[in-house]
Amino acid sequence: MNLAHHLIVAPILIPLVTGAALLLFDERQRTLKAMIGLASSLLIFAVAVALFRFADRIDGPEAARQGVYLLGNWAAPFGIVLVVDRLSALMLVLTATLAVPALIFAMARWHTAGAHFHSLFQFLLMGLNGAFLTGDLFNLFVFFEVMLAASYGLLLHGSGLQRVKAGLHYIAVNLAAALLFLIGVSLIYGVTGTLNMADLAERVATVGAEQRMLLEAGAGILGVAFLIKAGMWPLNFWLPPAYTAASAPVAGIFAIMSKVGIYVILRLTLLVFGEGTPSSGFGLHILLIGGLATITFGAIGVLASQALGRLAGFSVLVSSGTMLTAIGMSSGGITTGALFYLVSSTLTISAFFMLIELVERGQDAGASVLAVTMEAYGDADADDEEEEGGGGFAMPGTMAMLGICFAACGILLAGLPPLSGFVAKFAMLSAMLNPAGGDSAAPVPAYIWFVVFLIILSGLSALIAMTRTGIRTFWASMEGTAPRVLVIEMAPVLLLLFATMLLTVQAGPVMRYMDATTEALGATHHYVDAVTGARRVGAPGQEVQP
Amino acid sequence: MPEKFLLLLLFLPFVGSIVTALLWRTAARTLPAWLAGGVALAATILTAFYYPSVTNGKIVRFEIAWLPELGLNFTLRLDGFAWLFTMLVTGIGFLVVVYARYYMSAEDPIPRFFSFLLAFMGAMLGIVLSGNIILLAIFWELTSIFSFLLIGYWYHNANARDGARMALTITGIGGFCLLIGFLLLGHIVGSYDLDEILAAGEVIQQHSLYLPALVLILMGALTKSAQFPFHFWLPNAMAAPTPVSAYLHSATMVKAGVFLLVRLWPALSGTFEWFWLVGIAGISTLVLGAYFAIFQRDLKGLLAYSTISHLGLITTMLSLGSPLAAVAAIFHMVNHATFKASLFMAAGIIDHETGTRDMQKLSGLFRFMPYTATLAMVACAAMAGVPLLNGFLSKEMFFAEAVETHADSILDRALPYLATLAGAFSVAYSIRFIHTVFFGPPPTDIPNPHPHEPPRWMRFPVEFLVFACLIVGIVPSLSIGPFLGTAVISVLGSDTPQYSLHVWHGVNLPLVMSVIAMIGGTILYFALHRYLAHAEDGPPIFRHLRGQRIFERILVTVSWKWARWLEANLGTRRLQPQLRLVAGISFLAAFVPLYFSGFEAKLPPLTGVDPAFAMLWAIGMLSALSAAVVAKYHRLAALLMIGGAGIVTCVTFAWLSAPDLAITQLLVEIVTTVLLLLGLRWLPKRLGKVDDSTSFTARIRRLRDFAIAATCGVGMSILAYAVMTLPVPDTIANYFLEHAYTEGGGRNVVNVILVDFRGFDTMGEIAVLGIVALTVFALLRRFRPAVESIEVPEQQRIQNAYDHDQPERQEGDTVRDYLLVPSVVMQWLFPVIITFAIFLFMRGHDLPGGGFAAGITMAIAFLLQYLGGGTRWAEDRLRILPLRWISLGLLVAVATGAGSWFLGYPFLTSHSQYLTLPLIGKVPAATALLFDLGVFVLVVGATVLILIAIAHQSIRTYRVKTPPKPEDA
Amino acid sequence: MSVLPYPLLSLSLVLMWMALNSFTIGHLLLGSVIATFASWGMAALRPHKPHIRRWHLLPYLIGIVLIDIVRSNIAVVSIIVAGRRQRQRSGFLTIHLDLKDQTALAILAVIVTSTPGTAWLEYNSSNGTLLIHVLDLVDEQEWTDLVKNRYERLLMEIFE
Amino acid sequence: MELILSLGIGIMTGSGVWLILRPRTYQVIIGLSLLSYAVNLFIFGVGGLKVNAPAILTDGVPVSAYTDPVPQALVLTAIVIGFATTALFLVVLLASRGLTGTDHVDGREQSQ
Amino acid sequence: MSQAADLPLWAAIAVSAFLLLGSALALIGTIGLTRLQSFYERLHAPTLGTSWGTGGVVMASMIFFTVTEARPVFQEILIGIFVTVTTPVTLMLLAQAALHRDRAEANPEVPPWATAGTDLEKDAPGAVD
Amino acid sequence: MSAIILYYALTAAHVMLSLAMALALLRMIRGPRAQDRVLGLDTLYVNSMLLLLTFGIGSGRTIYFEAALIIGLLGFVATVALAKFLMRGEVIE
Ligand code: NA
Ligand code: NA
Repeated sequence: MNLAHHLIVAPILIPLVTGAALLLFDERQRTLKAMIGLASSLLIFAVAVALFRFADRIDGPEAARQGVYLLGNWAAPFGIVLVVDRLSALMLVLTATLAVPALIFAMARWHTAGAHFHSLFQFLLMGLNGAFLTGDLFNLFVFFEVMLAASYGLLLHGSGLQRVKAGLHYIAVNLAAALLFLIGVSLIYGVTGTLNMADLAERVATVGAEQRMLLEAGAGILGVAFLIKAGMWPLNFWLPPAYTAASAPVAGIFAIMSKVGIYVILRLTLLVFGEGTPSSGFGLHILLIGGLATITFGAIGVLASQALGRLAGFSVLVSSGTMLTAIGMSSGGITTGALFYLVSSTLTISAFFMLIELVERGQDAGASVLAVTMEAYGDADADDEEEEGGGGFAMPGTMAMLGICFAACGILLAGLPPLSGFVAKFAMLSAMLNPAGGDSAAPVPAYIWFVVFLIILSGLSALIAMTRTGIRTFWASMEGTAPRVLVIEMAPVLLLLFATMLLTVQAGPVMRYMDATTEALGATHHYVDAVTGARRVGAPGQEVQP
Repeated sequence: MPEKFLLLLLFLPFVGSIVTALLWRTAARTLPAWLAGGVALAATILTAFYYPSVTNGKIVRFEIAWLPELGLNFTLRLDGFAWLFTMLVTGIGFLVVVYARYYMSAEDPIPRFFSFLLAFMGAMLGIVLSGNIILLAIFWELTSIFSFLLIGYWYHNANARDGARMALTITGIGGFCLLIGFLLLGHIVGSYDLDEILAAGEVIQQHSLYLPALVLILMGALTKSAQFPFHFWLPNAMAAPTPVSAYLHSATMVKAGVFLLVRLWPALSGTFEWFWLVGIAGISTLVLGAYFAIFQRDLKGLLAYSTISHLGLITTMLSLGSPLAAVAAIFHMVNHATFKASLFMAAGIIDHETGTRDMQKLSGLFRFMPYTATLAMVACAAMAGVPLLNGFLSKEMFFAEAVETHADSILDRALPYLATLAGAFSVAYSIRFIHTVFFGPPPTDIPNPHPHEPPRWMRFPVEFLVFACLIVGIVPSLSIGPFLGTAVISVLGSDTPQYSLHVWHGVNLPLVMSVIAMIGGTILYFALHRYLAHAEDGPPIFRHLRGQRIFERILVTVSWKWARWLEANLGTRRLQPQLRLVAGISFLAAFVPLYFSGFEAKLPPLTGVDPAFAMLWAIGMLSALSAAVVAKYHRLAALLMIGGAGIVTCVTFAWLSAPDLAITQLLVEIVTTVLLLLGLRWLPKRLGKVDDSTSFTARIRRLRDFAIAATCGVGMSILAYAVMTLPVPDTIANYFLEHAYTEGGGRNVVNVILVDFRGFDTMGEIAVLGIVALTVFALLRRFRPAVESIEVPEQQRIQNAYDHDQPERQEGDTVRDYLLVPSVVMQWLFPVIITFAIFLFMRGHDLPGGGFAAGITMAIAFLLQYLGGGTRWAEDRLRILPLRWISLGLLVAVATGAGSWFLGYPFLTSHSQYLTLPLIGKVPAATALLFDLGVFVLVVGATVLILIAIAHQSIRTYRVKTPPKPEDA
Repeated sequence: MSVLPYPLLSLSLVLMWMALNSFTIGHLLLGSVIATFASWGMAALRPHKPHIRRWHLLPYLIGIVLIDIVRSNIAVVSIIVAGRRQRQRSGFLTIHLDLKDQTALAILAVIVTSTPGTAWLEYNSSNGTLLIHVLDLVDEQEWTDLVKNRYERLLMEIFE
Repeated sequence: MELILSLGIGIMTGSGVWLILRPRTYQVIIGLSLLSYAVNLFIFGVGGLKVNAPAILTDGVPVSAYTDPVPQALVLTAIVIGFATTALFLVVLLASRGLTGTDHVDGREQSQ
Repeated sequence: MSQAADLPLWAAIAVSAFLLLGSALALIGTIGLTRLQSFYERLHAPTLGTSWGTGGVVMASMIFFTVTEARPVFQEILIGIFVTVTTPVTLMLLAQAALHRDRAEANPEVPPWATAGTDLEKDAPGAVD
Repeated sequence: MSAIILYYALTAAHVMLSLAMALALLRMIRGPRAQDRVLGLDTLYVNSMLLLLTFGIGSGRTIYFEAALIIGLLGFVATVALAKFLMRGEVIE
């Protein structure tokens, strides 16, 4: 047990400790709190990168076991395990990549709009990281709840009519989802007698027919809970209003939240209902059909959106729908492309949410929304007065920068070249139409045409909507009213967009990582072996007990 | 030339673009132009040096691995045809830059213009140089994007915005189709590499996906080249600055479509489908474009439709599938680029000098600008196909091909006539251009009544291009000949036909057709002359059938009206339908698998029913049902009812041997009741009948909800019964039962699970509680009660009034008397409850209890003091800092967990042993107890914070709501 | 603040602790520590501190209350079981109290209310009147005597 | 036992579902409370029902005699989280009521 | 009921008797709660359960565990004490609330607001609000 | 013999206490006024406490004691809050 091994639990503990410690400081010491929060986020990022590099080197069972952390030194399946593999490491890095810019963005003004922003932000990171790392079904529930609880707080951060209205729906639906989660988990436990995912994968094979029905019923209910989170139509109507109402940096980090549902679905369908298991392919049709419906609804919503915020909200749905469809098609190549798409679209949507606030700041509507928030907030307590310009310098060339960023977001959302949105779409479409090996004789199934059509259509709707709103915003109305945008507000957006550019340029290596991820996901027995084979400290065959 | 210089060639414009963009604040107008010109010229020269490397079918290839697994590499490929096009793109690009230097006015943001222009040039070069079709598609879309930006350059002008959007939408759709077409090509061939695709013509054409691939690729090509019926975006793109029109919309971008047809000609052409699809599009565009051009009032409109028509001509030639026609097509691409670019520039000069492009206003400009007029006339002649000019040569080749039979059909046979007709039209609009603009009386109604010749260097590009028209027209084989040959060989390879580039081929059928077209066109023009001088814009018959308007209408209808309707009807913004869906879908998710697995709900035997348990649950069910019934109008009753359901739940837990659950549920029950009561204070007092509950729809709605609720209830019953009666699997619980005492050091297995085996869950759980407390606190800081709730409750007003009226009483006496006795009891209970909380905490590991239960108990002790004494009284005496407690609790829990690191164990590893203390005896001393202490501390803090935060609302004073003042950001 | 602000309370808490756990020396010690802490908590509330002058009368009080409760249990059971056949006369009764000590009042309230058949309703501190409700109000004076002579006098002796 | 408890769970679920489909926020929160009882009992039930089983490890008692402690631990976590979310929902509905002036779940009265 | 078999007969009888006494009193109390006519009458009913109802069951429990565990068990007494102390608080608060509501609604069944009074010194409790 | 006596006594106690709880619920449902319902709930609490104590006797285990003690010591808090709400319209002032 070397020191590095403990890094696995760090992405959960760092934000927890930071979030808790920040409560000890007075609300007025915002700058200090922000700095601590930022330092913590950067540290999480560094840890995530280290874990990512570790995960990338995993080959063979011994390395895979090194990625398993036995909490409390209890062997799986009895204790709770954390598992770092390529997929979880990827999600960790993605989360941290969103967190740092969102936090920087918030430091300009938003963190003053309510109490305990920084603690809640850290707790959200804790929930996200925990959900990605855990290898235990009930622990997943707990981290879902941590994440949701923090997201409730962050969504309502800044208060105001819209947020509270949207928040009420968001919370109501997610509470229902939490109950479903519990029912599903307990059913699965009742049938299999385990909560550990790897153990579950093993036990599923031995479950008798009578019990299997209940297992599948449990999985179905659990699936609904995840699909609510992932935003599948028709369980997703809460999502656009909630994301739209959230303050910009919050929406920026929320971009990853719907992906948690996707992540879990991806992991569990492959692990528990993967190839070779008795219930193989369970629910895939639902994912495919639901995914397509979600893309359609998302694309329609994108077109129907007048406000940029809603447009972005529906873009989240398009992204989710695409992912669900890809998972539902259950082919290695498509999954690889979909993972690339996941990263790309998450970065895009995050950047876009933050950008929207800056863009709308120049418009009357946006300004008054902000004014209302500030009024609502500044009114209760004198100590929360906005520290104007506390963050730094106004951005030079604001309009040009905003325009470029907006165009970049539009290009990314529409999946146009040259940014990563195109590469992602190409990778998926290419895998659908041109499965590896290029067996040209094989006919393309009809449903694939439909998928291709919808994916293209969603890009087109983004293109139309983005040009429409972009023209209205930048060309038709913003003449001469350049908003005051601080460097620390612009930089996060640029940082995220730069990440998409990096993703494009480094598409080769990234895609190879995704390919390895897909392969690892498919090799269920490796995962199971890693988890069940991980040894307790002090157990035979391990280093000497200290 | 080394291959890698191709990269330089490609990136030079992009780098130039970025550098130019960085000049956004410089005052100098010329610097960006110099920079752009320099880049263009350098690119031209660089290209020129590549010529020797591409002659005789040689190919320069340069490849960087990008996404090799998916067959997408950064492959650049220069052959003769690409070279010719590269020269066109860079050379004309240079001329346009020079022209634009003078055309753009000082008020325009010059750097942005040149930046976009250079970026476009790079994208265009990318199309030309791509050796991988996906890469080509990438640059293809890029040209659309930069074209959009350039058309919308003067975005304050609504036409520019609309034109830009339309162009992007159409070409964007085309681009998406093209991408899919290419993916299909890749599917067929097994590679996206251009060379491999070109070599696989037979495979492609015999594949079942050939037609879909062809259609999709043609969608891309035809939209880009503004072919019928996608032509209408081009005239609307004329809102762009004229240099843009000259460059993008005549010489280069619109040529991308036909370039692609030529590029893929070896792989795709020669089939029946190709002939029909490409042919119909080409011929209809050729004729209709020319026809429409005649009736344009706008100079640039005329040129735009003329461009459409000429592109149709090229498309038509490519449709024929004959190598000779392909040669003619390539030749005409070059020719059209030269004369059309020069004409656009001339039109720009005219516009620049006179302030208008309306041909009904322009007249007799020859006398003001004879030199420009002459140049324009020569270019017009080339456009009309007058001998000794380049247009004539390619047109003759076209006529020659038109009379040949290719794919015998009505289309093939009609082609000579249609070609001649289009030729006549083109003569007519060419004459119109010259005649109306340069001849006749001086203009009377133009914004700038004193036009004159443009600056020397503004005219230079026109001169250069017109000169090229002449040279090529007079000595074709000496000028363009070798280059054309190189290009043709690279496309056609061994199929390259014999062709001659001579002005005079003797009197043959094509020449006769030309003559007919000349005469016919002249007659047509003069017949229409008077009509055109006053007619409204647009061609007769088709005037009202404008693609643009149809497009706009469709776009608005589909992408806005339908979308909004669909969004509203496929989704909802209301909560109830959402929850209905969640409930319904959850039921389906559980029972569809059960149904398909043949699940049967067996009727359970009615034996062994304990009457007391049945009675207990009769109470539970009745409570639940009553709560459901009364929750709307009798809130307090509903609260009591769920209290009843709660107590039944507690007793059930106890009955079924789960004392820990009973305790916890009970404590939570108590706190929740107080919590909801605290909330009730702020809800509207009593509802009037808010909705018409007797209406038919309301009844239907309730019936539906009842059905959903009943279904879910029945479903849950079935599931619960099924899972409860399942044979117990080999669960992980056995391990816990076996090891809780030996390794976890506790006899209360539930507690050992909570603080040790699954302590991580508990850590997360307390985090949730802490987070929620924070959220509650934060939200309540912004809390504004509804106006009618701000007032003191009615009871208090009555009691205060009574106190006020009695001489011996003071306000508040009633409540003081009311709580006189209870508060004494509550105070004395305070230390008792604290002791009890400690008791619960200490024994948790071995017996029912634990940190959570103890924490809630402690919180209740505090709560009781608030209840008895009021907020101010309690806070005057008890300094509770709940935030600190929350923080401390979390930190203690984490620190306990992290302590095991120092012993080399994973997080949360517990160490337990029984210490034997003197007198006290064996005491459990597990580190888990310390962890539980963290739980305890946090639970106290969070619970108190939540309750107190709400309670504090009663003593806050609320300012009357003021309308928000606008605040400048 | 003294270390043991409420010795009687602390003693009771120690007894409570030992009743909850076990009567061992260890728990006596542990219980003392905890009781001390808890009584500090009590001290923080700064409650009205009663002065018990004649605490030896307390057991006597408890004794008579227990007997009364048994008696009234029987009375009330008979009323309920008899049901409507025997219409009971319930009613309100106002009694003037001389007792002022808050703790003593609390004890009186507990006694009155714990006893089935009588319920403490309202005490008016401005004039010292107490309103009680009696389930079987045959003779008002009998009930007034019960409260005044049997309980209040004893309590006044103990506390004042 | 099983039969009665499952019926009870069903009734609680049905009542809860009915309530969360109602338009008033207070009805929804009462419904969520009922649902959380039902779900807690359900989780508890998957471990199998045992009357008079020892709740605390006692020497000499076979493992099979105990109730399954895992669902109990899960229920405890669920109770805590349920309490937290109820509190949160309550505060949000209060805030919504304060800002919108109505206690309708959509923040405005439906004319429908 | 493993220990029950070890119970001496006298203890079993005593336990049973107290148990039945307590339960019966509790039941009669609730019968009173349902049958008595006015709220103020009903107020008396639950005290049966909280006085000797609780007492009976507590005694039963104490005897039972004292005998089975062969040591004095007193913890149930605490329940008795707590119930005795807390129930009056509940009942008097509830009764007074009812009284005030009835007076506010001018219900003739209840005594009206006290209007006369002597100038007695105020002995204000903690409630300052 | 002891076991049989105790068994019948316990069963009778269970039934009586359950019945008592049912009657208390009846009062909660019937009202007619809020204070009646609260009184019903309080009675329900006390009766369930007694029920828990009888479980303890039935099982011979003391683990039910805490739950009963909690009702005895803290159960009144909810009722007090309810009563105060009725009296003052506000739980904590
Ligand atoms: Na415990
Ligand atoms: Na009484």
